[in-house]
Amino acid sequence: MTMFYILLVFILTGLLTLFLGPIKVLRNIVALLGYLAGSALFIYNIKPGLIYSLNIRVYNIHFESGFSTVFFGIIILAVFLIFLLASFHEENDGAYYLFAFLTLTGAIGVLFAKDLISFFFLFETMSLFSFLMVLKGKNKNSPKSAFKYLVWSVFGGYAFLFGTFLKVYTTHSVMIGDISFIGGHIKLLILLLILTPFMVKAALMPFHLWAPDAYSDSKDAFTVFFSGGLSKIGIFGYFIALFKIFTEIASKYPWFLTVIAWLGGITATLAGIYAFMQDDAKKLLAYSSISQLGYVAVGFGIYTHYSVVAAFFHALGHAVYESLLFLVVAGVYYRVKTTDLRKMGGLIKKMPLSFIGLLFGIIATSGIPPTIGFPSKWLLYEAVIMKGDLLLTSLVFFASITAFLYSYKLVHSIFLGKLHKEHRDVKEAPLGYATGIILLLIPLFVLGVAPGIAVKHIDYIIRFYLKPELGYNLTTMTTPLGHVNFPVVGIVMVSMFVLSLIIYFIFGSTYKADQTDNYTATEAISDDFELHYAGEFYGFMRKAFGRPLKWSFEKLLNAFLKLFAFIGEIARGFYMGDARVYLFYLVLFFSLLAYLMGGKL
Amino acid sequence: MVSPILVIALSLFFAFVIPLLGMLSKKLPRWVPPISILVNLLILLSNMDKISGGAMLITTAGIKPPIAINLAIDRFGFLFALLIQTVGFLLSIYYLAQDTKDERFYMLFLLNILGASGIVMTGDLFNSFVFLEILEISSFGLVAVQKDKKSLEGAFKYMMIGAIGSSLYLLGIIVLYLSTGSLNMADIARLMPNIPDSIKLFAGLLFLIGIGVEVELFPLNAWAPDAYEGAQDSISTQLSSIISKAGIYLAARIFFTIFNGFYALEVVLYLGIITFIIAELAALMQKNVKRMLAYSSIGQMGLLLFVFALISKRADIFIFTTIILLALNHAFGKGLLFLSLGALTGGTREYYIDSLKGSGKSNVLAGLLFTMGAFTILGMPFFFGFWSKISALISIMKAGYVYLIGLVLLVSLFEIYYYGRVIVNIFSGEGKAQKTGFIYASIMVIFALFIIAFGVWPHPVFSFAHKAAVALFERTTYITSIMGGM
Amino acid sequence: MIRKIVAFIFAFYFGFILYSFIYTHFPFGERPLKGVAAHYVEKGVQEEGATNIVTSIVTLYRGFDTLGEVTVLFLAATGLGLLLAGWKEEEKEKPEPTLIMETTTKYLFPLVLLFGSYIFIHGHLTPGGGFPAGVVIATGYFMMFIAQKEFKPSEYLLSATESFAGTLYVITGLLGLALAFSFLANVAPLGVPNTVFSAGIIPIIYIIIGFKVGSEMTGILQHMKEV
Amino acid sequence: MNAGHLFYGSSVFLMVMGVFIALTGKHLIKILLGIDLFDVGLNLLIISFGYVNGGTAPIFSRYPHVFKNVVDPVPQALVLTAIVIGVAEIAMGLAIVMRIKEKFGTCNISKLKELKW
Amino acid sequence: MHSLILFMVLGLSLVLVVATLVIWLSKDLLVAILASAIVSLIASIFFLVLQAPDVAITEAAIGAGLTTGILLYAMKIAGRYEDD
Repeated sequence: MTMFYILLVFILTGLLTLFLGPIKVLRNIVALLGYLAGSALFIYNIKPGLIYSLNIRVYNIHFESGFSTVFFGIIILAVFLIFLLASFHEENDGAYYLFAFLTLTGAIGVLFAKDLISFFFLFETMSLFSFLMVLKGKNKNSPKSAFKYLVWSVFGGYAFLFGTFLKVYTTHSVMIGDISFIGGHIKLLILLLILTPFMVKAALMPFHLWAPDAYSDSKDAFTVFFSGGLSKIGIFGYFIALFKIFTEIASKYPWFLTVIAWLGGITATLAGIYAFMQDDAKKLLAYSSISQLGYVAVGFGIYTHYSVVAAFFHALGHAVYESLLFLVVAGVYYRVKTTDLRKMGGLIKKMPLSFIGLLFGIIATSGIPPTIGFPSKWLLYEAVIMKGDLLLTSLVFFASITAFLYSYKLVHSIFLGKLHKEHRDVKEAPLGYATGIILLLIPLFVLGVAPGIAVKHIDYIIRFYLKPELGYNLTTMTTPLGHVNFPVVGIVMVSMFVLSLIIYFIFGSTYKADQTDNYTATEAISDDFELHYAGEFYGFMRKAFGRPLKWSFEKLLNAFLKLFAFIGEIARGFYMGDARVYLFYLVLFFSLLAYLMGGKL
Repeated sequence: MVSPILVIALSLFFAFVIPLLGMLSKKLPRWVPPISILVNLLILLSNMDKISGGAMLITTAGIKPPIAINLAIDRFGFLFALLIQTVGFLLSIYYLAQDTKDERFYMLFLLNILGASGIVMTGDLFNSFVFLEILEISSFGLVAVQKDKKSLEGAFKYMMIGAIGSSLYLLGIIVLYLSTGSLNMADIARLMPNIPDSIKLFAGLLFLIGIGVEVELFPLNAWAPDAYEGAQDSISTQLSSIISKAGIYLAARIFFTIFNGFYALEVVLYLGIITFIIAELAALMQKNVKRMLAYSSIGQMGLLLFVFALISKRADIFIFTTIILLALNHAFGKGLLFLSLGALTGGTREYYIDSLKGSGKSNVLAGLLFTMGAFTILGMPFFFGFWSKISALISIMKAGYVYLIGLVLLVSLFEIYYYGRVIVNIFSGEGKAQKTGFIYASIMVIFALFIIAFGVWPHPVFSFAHKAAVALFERTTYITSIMGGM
Repeated sequence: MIRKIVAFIFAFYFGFILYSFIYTHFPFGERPLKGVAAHYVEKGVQEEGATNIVTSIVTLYRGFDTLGEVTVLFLAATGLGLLLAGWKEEEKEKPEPTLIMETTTKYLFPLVLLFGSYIFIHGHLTPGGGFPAGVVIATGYFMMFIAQKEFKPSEYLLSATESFAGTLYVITGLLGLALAFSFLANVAPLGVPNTVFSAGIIPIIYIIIGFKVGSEMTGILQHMKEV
Repeated sequence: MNAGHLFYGSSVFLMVMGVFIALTGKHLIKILLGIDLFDVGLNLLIISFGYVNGGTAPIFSRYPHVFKNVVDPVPQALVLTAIVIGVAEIAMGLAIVMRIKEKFGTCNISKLKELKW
Repeated sequence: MHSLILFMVLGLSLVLVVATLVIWLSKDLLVAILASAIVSLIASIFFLVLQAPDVAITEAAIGAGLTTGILLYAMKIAGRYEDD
């Protein structure tokens, strides 16, 4: 029953923090201790292949742990630690931790669910309490964003529920099990319905509309967990739906997979373009997160052994570097109280550790060795090329370019350039953030150099479903296209970087310039004059892409909503008469029914 | 052994005694409803073990049925009686804290509870009509008690439809009496096979209208938004948690036990889903939150009736378990919603969504409780609504309407939309600080505790509801336990 | 106009359905007594001792209904009082009653009350009973309201009578529960049919009802008069 | 001439006119009159159902001489109840109407339009 | 039923029809209320004819007497004429 104990520990911790009320320190300590107890239980006791069950009158609830449970569980728990570290420094109250821990409970519980109803229960738990977390968010917009998030995630949840019932109806089993033997095309409908909430959670276009707002308007610490941790449930869902529920998707409906891959590619590209047009650091990162999750969908869509390994690895990498980036931004926000890129700049000397974190974060995002971003991108590119879909390939490559663009914007606008006057007394981000950054930098490099640690585990997850094609050991991988040794690549990359630095320092004609004296040309300006090139950053890009992007899915949705509102108005008209009209309904009803019964009377 | 008939007799006694007490002291009358309902609850609970299998027979006038009126309490009725008394008790505590000047209000309130419990306890058809009238007339009075424009208009509309509806209900009773020579429910149910189909059809139609008014069935529910909106918050709670539940009981008793699922249920099947869809659509763009809750209430009742009518497609106890769960969820959830809405407005009766802006921030408790109520109605996990919603969907699936699940869920999405809009609105912006009184707050908390306790550990409720469903389902046992061997 | 035509069509369609149904299924006057009705007619007098079968049905066999019915009336009186309480009174010119009216009603009033009492006392023997009796009494008061300008029965007394009668009714019922294990059981001796002191508790109940209905109806009239 | 047509006819006519007046009346009291009419018609209908050809009233004034052919006493008992309930309903309705007149200043039903939004 | 009674009933039902028409058409509520009292009175006669003396008495007292009384009181407040 370990699994229940784990969930119970989390729930009780949440409740305890609720009742501890006003004492913040105590609350933080309790939260940390509860978290540690729960995750220790998880790490030491949860092995693949455990089975639990629970009986609530008519519902027999079944749970099971698999390799995927452990894999995603560890990712989510790790990201939650980062969230806790960051939230020590945030304004929080009892309910804050309660909702966070219940979200965690849902997220961990989902990984164990063996039947679809309990899956839905825990999934909805997660959605619900993360909604409340967003609702408690940091600014005036957060209720609105939370609303959007709620509607979208419940939409997904209900689709899942409908799919569940269709599945139960056709297969007479509520377990997560194969549906590919069902006759007719209903199985595709079931798959699509079951996949919907995961596409929503993983913010696959066109289900991404909630994500930028919800990510950017929730509290900074929670965004770390929201983006880094909860989106993994979406990935887990891809896995459940495509491998456990519809096992023969590749042979029955290959075009469906192609659609998913394409959606992933489009998501990666469009979200990348949106990202570098943002002026808000968290919005930018939100789009970047969506873009990266698009790659994961591409990996699943290609549906070969190494593409799926790439997808899983990319999910892992996403957890690491998106958490890192959001954490850094959270730390910066803690000090400068803004996330508007136009109002920051030159913080490099004030917050060096954050700068390092952000720098390696964006390096990983761009997929440069020796960071964690490289192996997955490399595998994914190979998979796309192997598939032979040139258009998709170019789309994915183009997406990588956008990643460079927004990464540069981020690092430049926050840390480089001229320091703003009001930020002169800014200090390094406090202990919690710093610890988090250091903790995240470790896997960032370790897994980048030795991806085998994770790939081995991933291989266990999927080797049952797909023919193993990928050869690997701790530091190398072998695909049909070739062989790569990650430490070597990393060393080459680092040495090239060092080499070019040396060349730059030796041969470049440089002089040491003050942060304030760039861009000044000939004019002498005072210290107070704000000079920072971030206002119209990539303005030309906005000109190029802005107009076509204006037509959005959101507008279509709003049109739909208007239609429903119109129908609603008509329905409401029914209830707007006076008493005589209501009586008339009664008489009409009687007459109509009597007429319909007609001769039988 | 305490006879359950005392529930009715003592309530009446207490109601009659209120004016006498009012002459002694102005403070005494307000204590009568809580005491009376508490006594009722104790009486009911003391009889809990005695009710098993079929129905518990309590004669009046010392003569066996069908000659004289009798009460027939089976587990199904018992559950509803318990529900009504519990909600009634909480509300009576609420009124204890209110500053109501007129003692007659307490009489009306007590008689309203009495009417509802009479309906769920009686075994006689005409007696149920009398109690229905008690319920309705006291409801008109309670709705109008505010004496402002809205409440008066709502009360008048309710009165007009209610009067004609109950008259038709009476006509239905008479038609059954003429064809069977009996007014006892069990006796009529026993003689039902002898009645020609055409008479059954017509009587079913009349009952459908009479009960349809109470349970807010589609074309007959037009009074409901007006009455809900016009009434004060606690009365709206009463309308949705008590009065419509008594209607549901009556519908189950008449259409299932007596008519044995004949014809009328098929009409209810279609009308139920239509009610659900139309009410939820109407709520979608509603700006007045209270009216929105009223539409939502109608919608939930529609879903409940739809699920109930599925019994005509497939005889399954689970469907009855489901309607009990839905009824319980709706009673507590809607009650909580109306009460917390009242707390959010701070008694100003300004229900427009814009005027509620930020009220959840200044009155956090009420805001959270409103959210909880909304979540249980929406069927969110950890709230009771989850189990009732899942059970409803399972029932629909069992009856073979699996594609309707999609429709139901789509319509539920509207619910999410309009509830979410309100929740978001009350938590954004800044509102005026208005604290709720301790008693008011604790009543709402008790409602919420019911919801959460049932939601976190539904096992006891499930088994209780299951037993009640069995009692309703086995109509021959009901008949034999009243009428003796067959 | 269109509204009227549509209403006309549907109302008459409703009537047509109703009429054709009842006329085919329940032909007038040809239905033999069966079920409970037959039992009441055959055994009613032996069982309850009242020669007026309707009375014994109303007060005993279906006495529980009557209790409910009294409650409904009580409810109406209460609700009316609640709704009309605190009416802002406007001084209106009330027409002066003529001398003839004033004098006749003064002498007629006791007679009306006596007549009412007669009806409820003989409820188990002759047509009538508590309800019409109470209403007759109330009508007497109504007459006084119209004819006497200063006539005003004590509201206190009315309310007390009403409450007291109501509680007595319930207590009578509870007496049955205590003595015969059944609410409203006929525990008093039945006596010889067709005499005033017969039929057990029926006269008692009818007297109570008479008082109760009388005071309630008078209360209703008084409330309506006073606004 | 058929007595059935007469009694059933007049009672159904009363019910129909009651509904019709309630549907078309403008003054609230007139609508209540319609409901009252409906109730009277219904009561008459119920009593007509109970009539037995050649039957006498169920009052055995010459007991123990019992008439074999009496009309059905049950509908009469029910109608007694129904009449009282009807008047209670009307009284309650009138109280509401009086208050409406006070608050709205009119008793025209088409002018009661507070509850729409 | 005796045919003489039936003729009386027929006559009374004609009055009944007229009375209901008066209720419908009359703009003066006083007339309408009195017409409804007449309807109640005729109904009570019908009850008597149908061998229901208890009901007849009750209907005469309540329907024709009391209801008319409270209707008149209410009319005093609510206004005597329709279309006001």
